Amino acid sequence: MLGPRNMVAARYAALPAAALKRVQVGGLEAIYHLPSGITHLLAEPVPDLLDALARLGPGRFADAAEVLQLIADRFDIEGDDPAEPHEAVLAERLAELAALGLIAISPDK
Amino acid sequence: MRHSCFITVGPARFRIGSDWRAPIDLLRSLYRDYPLEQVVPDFTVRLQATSALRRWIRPAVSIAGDFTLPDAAPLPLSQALLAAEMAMNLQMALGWRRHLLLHASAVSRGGRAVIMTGVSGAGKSTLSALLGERGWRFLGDEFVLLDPDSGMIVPFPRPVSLKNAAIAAMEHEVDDDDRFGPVLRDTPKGTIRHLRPRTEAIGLMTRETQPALLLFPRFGEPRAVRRVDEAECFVRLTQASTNYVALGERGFDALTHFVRSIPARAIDYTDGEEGVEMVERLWSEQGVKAAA
Amino acid sequence: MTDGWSVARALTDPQSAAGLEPAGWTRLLSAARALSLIGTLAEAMADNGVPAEVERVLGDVRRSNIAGQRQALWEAECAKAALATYSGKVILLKGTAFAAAGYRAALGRSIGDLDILVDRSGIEQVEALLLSAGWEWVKPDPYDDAYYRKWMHELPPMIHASRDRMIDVHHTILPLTAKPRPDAAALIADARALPSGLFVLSPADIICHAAAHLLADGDLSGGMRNLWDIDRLVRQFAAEERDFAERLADRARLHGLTGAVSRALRLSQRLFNTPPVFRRKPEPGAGAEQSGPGIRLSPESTSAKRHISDALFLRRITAVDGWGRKTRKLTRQAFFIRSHALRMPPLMLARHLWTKWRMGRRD
Amino acid sequence: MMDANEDSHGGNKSACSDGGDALGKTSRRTLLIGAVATSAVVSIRPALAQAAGSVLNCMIPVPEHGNGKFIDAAGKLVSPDTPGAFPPSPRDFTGEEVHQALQGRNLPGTSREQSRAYLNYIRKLQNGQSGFTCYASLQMPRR
Repeated sequence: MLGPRNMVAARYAALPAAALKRVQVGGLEAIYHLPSGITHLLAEPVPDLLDALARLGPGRFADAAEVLQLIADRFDIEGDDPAEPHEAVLAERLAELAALGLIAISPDK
Repeated sequence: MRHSCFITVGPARFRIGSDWRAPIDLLRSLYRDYPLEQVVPDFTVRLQATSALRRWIRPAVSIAGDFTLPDAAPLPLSQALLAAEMAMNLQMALGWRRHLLLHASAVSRGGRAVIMTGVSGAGKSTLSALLGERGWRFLGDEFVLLDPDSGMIVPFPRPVSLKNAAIAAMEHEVDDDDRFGPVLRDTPKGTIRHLRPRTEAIGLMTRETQPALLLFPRFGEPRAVRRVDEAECFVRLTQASTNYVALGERGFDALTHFVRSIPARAIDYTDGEEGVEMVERLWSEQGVKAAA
Repeated sequence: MTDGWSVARALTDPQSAAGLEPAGWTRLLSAARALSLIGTLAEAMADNGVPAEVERVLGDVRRSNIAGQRQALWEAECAKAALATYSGKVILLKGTAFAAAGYRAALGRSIGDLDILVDRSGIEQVEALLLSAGWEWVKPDPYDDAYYRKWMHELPPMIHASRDRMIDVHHTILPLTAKPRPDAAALIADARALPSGLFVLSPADIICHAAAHLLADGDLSGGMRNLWDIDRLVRQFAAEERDFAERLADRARLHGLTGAVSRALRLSQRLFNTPPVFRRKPEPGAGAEQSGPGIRLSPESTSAKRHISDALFLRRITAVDGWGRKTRKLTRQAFFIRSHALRMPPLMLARHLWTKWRMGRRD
Repeated sequence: MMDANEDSHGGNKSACSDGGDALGKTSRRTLLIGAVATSAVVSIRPALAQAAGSVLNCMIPVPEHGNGKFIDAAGKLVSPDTPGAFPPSPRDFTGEEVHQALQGRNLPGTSREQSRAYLNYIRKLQNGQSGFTCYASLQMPRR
């Protein structure tokens, strides 16, 4: 994966709304990414992360800690492994989305 | 090419050329109820000798056309009908863009369709053929076409390709011997025999129907019914579609709408009779739900 | 076996197809498909009235064109992201380059694998970066690596594990076994930056590459499509680039491709009426160099012999019949099948996710 | 009668993730974020397995165009008088046969050494040569 996992606090932003088409199918969300023509299926918490960045607005970048803040305002957060800090888990989710081109990653490091 | 014919199945028009006369005669006979007049075809299929020598000595048919698979194995001339069927399938699978193409069978009643999909050997083809003899309209045993604009099912009722045990079952079911093609033995898929759909089904092949129920049948398993979640349907159908990705946004819209709008069940059944009965039962239950 | 010519005519003069009977259209469509020019034909006919049943076919083709180009450009984006830490130029080649640069040659052109050119000194790093970004060897035991590395102008092909798209990484534009030795360093030095940060070859080098690909690299496979590329590119470059003819002559000489370029231009002129770039022979009584936009190139090769061998090339290139039969198999066209058989991981993964999600819900 | 195992799951539109605040529940929704090592995205890939399956077996000729050449132990095409070289195979091999040979079985109708030489030839196939696609499809990882 191209995840910038070793860099300090990569920053991410939503794509312009027109780049994605999102539809709930059953318990997952199907998302059509127009620039690539690729369909992805997203499980929790990914749709909510996309929502959080979208609310922030396209082009406004946030790192994992800030995204955590944004979603913590609306949800109780629970990870699979209590030993893993939420921020680290979210950083992983965000890196995965950026690698697929589903969110933008800030060019300045 | 030396010999040729045109065949229209549902919305798809084929031109078939052959180095030999026999395959064209067989096709004309098998497809006698379909439109056979000359058109500008959607696809060209070629049944050609693998080499000049092979036209005469141990003749072997290579499967070619607008779309080909590299390194595809040729078939002996005695299996030319199968070669033609595979070549036509291949054109559809790789080249069709007007509809979302699902590897599935379908039948309809009262203008509403049951779509049955599953891996090869799951029984979807035989089940559709059986239902087609028992008061349902046969819409197709191999490909189901979903119109992205209207959400309707477009029939593709090519002759059913019966394999092995299904041949005897359908010979028992269908009295009219004239509806069967020649028996093709020792093909790479075993023994194959084609069954022409009932003339009414072919006559109605341009009439679209509303999808109403999606089934994932599995033959030879103890009877069971399972609800299938929309997400699972979605993924399974993307994998049962050879042109989902190629259709881009239209494919996405069509398929998400499809899985969200109709109920889906996985059914396991031990034999054809049980399969038919389970489809009938699920159908009537759906009917009740729709009326309520 | 001359239906290639009817395709050429339909492309250069779409109106000429207006009078075709259904049988004529059928032959034309099949021949164009076999020559990998159906997409181009569909675009050429887009503004012409064609019979409805022809429009059904061409409309589908245009839709496929759009999807194909989007996919190709996205693949280039992905390679760019994967190679972000590579400091050298990443140069797009062939169809992806035309599309990314917005050249008219891209219109309707089918694009296969992603081809990129990098400096030979960086090839290990590029390889490592691609492998770590999800590409893998098409043949997982690339034990014939040595062969590739020693004799080929590219790495063994790689395919992206989840997108199923192939990438060919070149360090020059002809196999090292070929006679001409293009100056790879010059190709790279002259490459033009695109706004995305990726590069394309300079216009003159693009023509050199297309000509090399056509004539010095194998057996004219895809010849007609290649010549159509050259026709479109030459028309555009001649109109938009300063001193294009001189640049092209210089670069062709530099790369040892003067013969290939001259021939490619002659062939495309015969097939597609490409305006001449090079003057054939000096105008009697005029200083050839000063007399017009064209320049002189190897005048001694003007001969009946050349004429005959051009005719042989053309016969080979246009050798397709109205059933789409030609001598060479379309191995590449359907190549994308290769890896999909028997792979169905998304379903398994999705089931896994779904089960996990539901278990979470029920807690 | 039906749905015995999943009746609890309710109607066709199951309880989807947007339920929480819209219904004005008192407790907030819990968002499950997974673990570092897991993935929450599946990408849909082109599925052509059915198409490939519908043309049965692919074939690999050994060699492509013989021109009378033999095949040496390393899989190279050599002249027929080369010591230890094998004649061209009289028939093409199917993908399945090659697949099995790669796992240790001999190619049908060949000796152990001959099979090995043929396999070495097949491994050397380049993109564009006949049989390459067939070979490559056998090699693709099946994860």
